[in-house]
Amino acid sequence: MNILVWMKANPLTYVWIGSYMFALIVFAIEIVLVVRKRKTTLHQVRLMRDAGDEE
Amino acid sequence: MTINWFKYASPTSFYGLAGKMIPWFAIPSAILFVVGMYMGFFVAPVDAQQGEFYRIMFIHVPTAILSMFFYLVMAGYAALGLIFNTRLSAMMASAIAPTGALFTLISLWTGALWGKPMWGTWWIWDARMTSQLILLFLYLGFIALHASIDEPRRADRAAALLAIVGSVNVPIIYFSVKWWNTLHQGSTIKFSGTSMQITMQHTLLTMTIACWFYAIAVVLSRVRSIILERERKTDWISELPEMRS
Amino acid sequence: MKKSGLLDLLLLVIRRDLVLAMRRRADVLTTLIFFVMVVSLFPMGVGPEMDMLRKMAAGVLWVAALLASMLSLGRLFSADYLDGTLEQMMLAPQSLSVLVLGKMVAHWMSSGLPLVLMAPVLGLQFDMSIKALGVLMVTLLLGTPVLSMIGAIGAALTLGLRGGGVLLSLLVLPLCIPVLIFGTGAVGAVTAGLSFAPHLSLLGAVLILAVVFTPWVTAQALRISME
Amino acid sequence: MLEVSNLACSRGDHRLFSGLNFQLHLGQIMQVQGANGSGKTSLLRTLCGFLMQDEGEIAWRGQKIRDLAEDYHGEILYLGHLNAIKDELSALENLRISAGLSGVELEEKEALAALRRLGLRGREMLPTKVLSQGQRRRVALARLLVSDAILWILDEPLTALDVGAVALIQELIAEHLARQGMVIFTTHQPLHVEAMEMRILSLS
Repeated sequence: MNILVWMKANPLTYVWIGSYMFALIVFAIEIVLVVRKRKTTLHQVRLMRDAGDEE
Repeated sequence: MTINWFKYASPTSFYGLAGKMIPWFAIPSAILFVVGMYMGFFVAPVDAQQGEFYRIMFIHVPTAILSMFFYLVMAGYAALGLIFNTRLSAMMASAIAPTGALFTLISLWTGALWGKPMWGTWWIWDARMTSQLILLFLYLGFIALHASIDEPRRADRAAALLAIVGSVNVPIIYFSVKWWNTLHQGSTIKFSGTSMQITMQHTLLTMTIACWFYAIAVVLSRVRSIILERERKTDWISELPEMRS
Repeated sequence: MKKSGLLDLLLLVIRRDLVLAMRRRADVLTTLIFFVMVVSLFPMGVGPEMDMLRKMAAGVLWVAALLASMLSLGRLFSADYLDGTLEQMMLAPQSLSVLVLGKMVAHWMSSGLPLVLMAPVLGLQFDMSIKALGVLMVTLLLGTPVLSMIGAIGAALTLGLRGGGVLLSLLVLPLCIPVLIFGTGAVGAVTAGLSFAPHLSLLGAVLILAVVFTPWVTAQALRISME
Repeated sequence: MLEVSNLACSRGDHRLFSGLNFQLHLGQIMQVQGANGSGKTSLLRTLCGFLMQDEGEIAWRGQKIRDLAEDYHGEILYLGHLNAIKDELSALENLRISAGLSGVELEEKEALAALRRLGLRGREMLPTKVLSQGQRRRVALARLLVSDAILWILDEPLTALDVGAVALIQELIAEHLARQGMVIFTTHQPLHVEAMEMRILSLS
């Protein structure tokens, strides 16, 4: 199994890519999602407010 | 004499406070991450038994601890929301859930990564890993229930009740899984020498705090969006600077 | 017209639900048939070697019992919610938890109990020893009420939601895992010749915990859902 | 007896009504009027304790209904849009069970008398799914005869009823008021009770 062979050969890169990089990517995705959610919510609320005048 | 800390329990004032607090958590979290990772890779010594692979621990253990901790914090906010009927705590609970679920996911993934060099298989039915998996199901259950109820008030209260029932069950599940697991196979992760080496503990601590601050920053910004969404009918929204842009 | 007490109300609700279950015998049978079908599917998937099946028997039967009771939980409150009887129950002068307990017992008797009675027949399919079958029945007897009770919480929370059935299982299954572990553990212990007493006592403990807490939690969930 | 002070209710985030104040005493009847969607049903459901009000208090004999909970429930009877009867059960079984649920042990004799008074003679034993909509509504209304609740909360009791049944319901309400009962109801058809001053509560 070449994964096992490669892993034993350079453990640091394995550890780096496998866990740290993965965690950072997940954090990055979460940050992007939260920022986008904020933008869409602001946009929606603005739409609601403009449309909401007739209430 | 009303206790003034209730002042921040109202969404309007909490919105501003949360806005100011986010950078105070985001920047230290970034710094601590860099320091933690540097220490994790270069400062912490090579473990006699596991060689370099044990460094995965510096991500796996903090996320595992925090995922469990966030579930209890979420259940706490949920209980507050149910008892005191404060909308803000219910919003906090639904803001924490996605971050908690992601932390569980990261801890499961890094746990599998760690399993491969140790036992040659990606997934082992170890007590902690199985409990993490069940914790992920509990998180997903909370999010799914909250998402499938249209009316926000009922969604908050129903999901809150589920979180409380879930948090009561977490210890029972944890005990029964550990009990079930020791029947099949002894405990797994062992460290050479008596306790962890000092620098390892420092790294672990920095990484945990880094992840914690990161989570607080993300949860605060998510709760701000939820407040905006829920309070769109109220008038204080229109004075907000970002509304005019 | 004499005032009816708490116990009379409990018995009334149980009798009512059982009469209803008998009038719609199809629902009871579908749960049972589903249980039998799921159990019989496994040998086809896993292959007919008897020693493999004997080892898996307890797990298969327990998981099938879990799924079968999830299936029948959907109609625990939804029928009463749709025709308005649930509203009247919430306006009963007795505490709602007692009524909910009555419904749970009735649901268990119409869905859990048949599973327990059917288990030995299916156990023979997996060539389980008589002792193992006996212990399996006892664990199912202790475990299926807990499934109905925890399931009732999920049924109350997902009342009137469109994706109700699947969502209910997603909420409830993680909470039933301890019961599954203790149930299958007991049968595993007896086949390995060890004592199964600790497993049963733990199962009993979980059952008592469920009897004490779930009615009240379900009543709260109903109040939340009925708003 | 029933005291509502500064009551405000909303559905979702839409405010239905606010600042509602009224009192209802023994022997009085009140009709809740308002356009569709003005919150009539929500008001009645709030009086039953199903809905949480945003502001204001509802007091029964001077105590908040939230604190009274089950004792309060023992003294009210709510009739909503739904008939609250099971289709698989017969009219008799339905009546005895709903009476039992409201805390009253009912003999068969009394149940049959109630059903017959509502014009269901000969149909007491049939499963209600075979009955017509009007007959099913009569089975639901039979509860009024056997209940000893003081406060009746009726949400459009006259729907799907023929002229004979409407007269009968008015008669029942009159008897209830004579026994110092109280009634609060909404209706789309005219409902008048002889020699009784009809109080009107309008939800603007």
